[in-house]
Amino acid sequence: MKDSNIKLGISLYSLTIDYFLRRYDLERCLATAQELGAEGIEIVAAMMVPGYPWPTAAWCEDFQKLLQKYRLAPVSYSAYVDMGLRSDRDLNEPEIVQFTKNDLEIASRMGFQVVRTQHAISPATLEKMVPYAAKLDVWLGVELHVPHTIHVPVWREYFGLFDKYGSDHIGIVPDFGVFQEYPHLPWFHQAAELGMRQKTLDVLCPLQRRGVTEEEALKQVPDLTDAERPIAHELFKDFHPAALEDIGPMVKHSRYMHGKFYHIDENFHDACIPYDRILPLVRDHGFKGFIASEYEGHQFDESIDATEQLKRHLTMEKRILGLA
Amino acid sequence: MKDSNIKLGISLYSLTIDYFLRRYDLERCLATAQELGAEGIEIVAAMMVPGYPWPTAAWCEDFQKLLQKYRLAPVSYSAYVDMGLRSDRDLNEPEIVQFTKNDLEIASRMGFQVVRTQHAISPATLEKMVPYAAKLDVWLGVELHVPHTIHVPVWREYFGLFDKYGSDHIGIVPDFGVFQEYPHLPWFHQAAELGMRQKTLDVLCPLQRRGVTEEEALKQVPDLTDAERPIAHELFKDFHPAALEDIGPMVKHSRYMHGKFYHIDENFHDACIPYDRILPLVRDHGFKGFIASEYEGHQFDESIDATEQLKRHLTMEKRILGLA
Amino acid sequence: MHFQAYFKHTVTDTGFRNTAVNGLVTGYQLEIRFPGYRGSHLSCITRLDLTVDGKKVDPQDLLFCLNGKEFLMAQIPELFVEYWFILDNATLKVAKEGGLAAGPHEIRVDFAYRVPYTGYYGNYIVAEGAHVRALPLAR
Amino acid sequence: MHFQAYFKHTVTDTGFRNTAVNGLVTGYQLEIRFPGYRGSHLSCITRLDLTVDGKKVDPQDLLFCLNGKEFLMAQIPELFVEYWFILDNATLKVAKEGGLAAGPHEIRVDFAYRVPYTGYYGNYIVAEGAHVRALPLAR
Ligand SMILES: [Mn+2]
Ligand SMILES: [Mn+2]
Repeated sequence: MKDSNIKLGISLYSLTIDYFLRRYDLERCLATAQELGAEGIEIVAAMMVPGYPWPTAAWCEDFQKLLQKYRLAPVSYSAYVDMGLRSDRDLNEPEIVQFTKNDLEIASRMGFQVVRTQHAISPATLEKMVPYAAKLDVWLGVELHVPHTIHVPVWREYFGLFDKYGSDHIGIVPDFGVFQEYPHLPWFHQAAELGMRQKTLDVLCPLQRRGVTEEEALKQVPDLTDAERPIAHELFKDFHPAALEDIGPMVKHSRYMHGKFYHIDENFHDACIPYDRILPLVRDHGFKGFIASEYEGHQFDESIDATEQLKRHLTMEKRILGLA
Repeated sequence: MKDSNIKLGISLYSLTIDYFLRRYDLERCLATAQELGAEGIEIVAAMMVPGYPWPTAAWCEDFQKLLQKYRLAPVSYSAYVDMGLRSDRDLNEPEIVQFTKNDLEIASRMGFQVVRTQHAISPATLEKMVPYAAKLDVWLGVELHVPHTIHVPVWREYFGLFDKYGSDHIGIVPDFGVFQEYPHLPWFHQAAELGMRQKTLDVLCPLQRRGVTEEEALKQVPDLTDAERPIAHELFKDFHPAALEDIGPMVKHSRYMHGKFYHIDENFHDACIPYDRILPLVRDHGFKGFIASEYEGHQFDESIDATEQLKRHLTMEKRILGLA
Repeated sequence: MHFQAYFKHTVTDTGFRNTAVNGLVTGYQLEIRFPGYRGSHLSCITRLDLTVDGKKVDPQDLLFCLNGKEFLMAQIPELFVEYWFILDNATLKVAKEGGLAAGPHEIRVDFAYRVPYTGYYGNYIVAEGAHVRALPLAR
Repeated sequence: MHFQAYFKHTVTDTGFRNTAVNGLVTGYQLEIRFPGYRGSHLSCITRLDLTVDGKKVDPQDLLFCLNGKEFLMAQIPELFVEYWFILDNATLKVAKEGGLAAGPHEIRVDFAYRVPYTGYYGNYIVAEGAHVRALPLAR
């Protein structure tokens, strides 16, 4: 791989179905990442760290040795803000602060300098974490995820913090899912499984692409079934891509990005997320850091080979970026 | 030891201070019981069972092997009804039922056929446990403990159940503490430690023995200190012994008794609990089962040698019962 | 259609058997996976119904066992410091005198959980699904 | 005067030291015993105050660690399925930038717990006590 400001990694989340079905253990996931030529990995702690949220110090040390064995950089520790974990109330601020401090410390013990968090941390709490992240020398990035864009109020506040504190210790982790324009192939597979007829899709999909409202479009399907109704609703609700002009401000405050994808075809093309336009913009705005391939098709169709998908995604990225 | 209907055991609770201070582990407690000549032991599960309230099956098996190694009979599994374990409310009935079923099953796995429970189980819940105890072939005994006597309403209800169901699977575990007449030596030690003056005791104790009320008695100590006040209150509140005539009805429904004691002097005499009158009555009413020596002086003076106290207590029991 | 993929793997192949204490058959048990891509605090479970051979098991007869502990179903919503690691199977213990007969039984688990980080614009996603399968009772 | 004997053994000899994450000294910790004769559900703890060198530690800076878990002090009353086995020491972790200076410090723990089976005539006994001792900070 050519020397580049942009490095390509893999989120182990991509291998969820193999991990969930106990076909791959954590070490096998790491070995797969190495075989695919990834330079580093993201781990979803709540998924792959035994003892989470309180892994032992010994486990954290062993994990670093595993990374060395497979010559993988520790790119990102993926943390959540499980604000709704209680059934009686949302977590309060002291709880979210402790939840996040705990993640920062575990990440640090595991060798990570990037921690991905979520907007539920709130701008006020994120601001309180700045000194602690600075002391631990960790960069705490908030993931920008569907259905948000950088223009919603909470994200205007986050950008205010980046302006105030710089982005050496806090910042944004854009998830390319925000640029998704249409449903993806595994979505169609699951829709069919749940009873959506092809003839219904043949009517609705072109209307969705033309920006027709759900209400107007459904008038064209007088025989819509009960099984089809919620799926049709998703079709019109879920795909409102952010503007590619937003990439500039993202890059300015980002050290890490999620190369979210659902399906790459055999021609190394993503038909739903415009990687061919996203990646050149990311590069040209001067992004320096890792993009982790984050395959999520497994949530819709578990029969697709995730490793093959990752291979295609990495190939596509390299071709677009001229890194091949 | 002569053949007798009455067998002498030890509650490992007696060795609390050695166990708490990590001088004795569980095995050392068992070895001590064997050295003292006990035929069997009671274990307080909440104290000595690792993993309580869910010990592993493997641990339960190992425990039975330990008992065999020290040739000790599994006499009683001592269970609690921790009705106040939650801070927001008392346990409800389904919780108490499950709590007790769990204890019955663990006891059974550990080889015990007697389970000591507490009156907080309530007569209604105890009644529900009868079939389950019968199926497991366990005898579930409710401990009669200070400040209760068999004449308080809840115990009248328990006796009603014994009349209704017999006492093959439920019954009473009398704790001889209900017969305690005066404060014991370790109590005096702790009182002194907490600031009670000897001259105050010299006035109050004889009045307590004569049955004078607290209010009347305190008039004789015009200079009572703040430190002395709660101790003086205990002196008049705590020692209201049950009648020895109650032993008959107890024996009728009992398979197991707690030989509670706080101090046995060098002449093998308990100055506060009238063992010399209790034990012959227990025998003469035909009690068949274990009496476990239950030393509790450690709660008041940890410097006293618990093993020596147990030795004296067993010697005293044998002398009184003619088993020596 | 999010979070649907894993429900079809809820009931595992292993661990379906009668339970006994000292020879007394007290009921039966089976093992389930957490049907999501990551672990969860037990307090996020909003529904867990077991139906065996077409008959719903009374929650009062059910114990949920995980992390070496055993819980009443009514306690589940309160277990916010009990984490279900995604690779650990939970055991459902059913109290039923004499247990189940040998041979296959139809097991159905209806499961729902709150996705605790999805409070976008104030609402949490609740993922719901069911898994039905025939399982032979192990001897 | 019941349940008083064990409070004088609350703070243990061992485990008093500064804490660090990757070289950053984040605070200090010490170990305590449950000051009773048997174990307890954590929800029975009604008071746990730590005072170091005469200054009470803000509960917001304190974590209570047991059974491989870490709890905020405010959570303690809710932990009714977390059992403190009597032979296990709990760790109190204090967040304090730079930790404590080398040498001896005066540690005081004020502790109280509900005795959950003592609801005689409707009232639970609450056992209360304090333990004060000088402890040298381990290197
Ligand atoms: Mn993402
Ligand atoms: Mn007793």
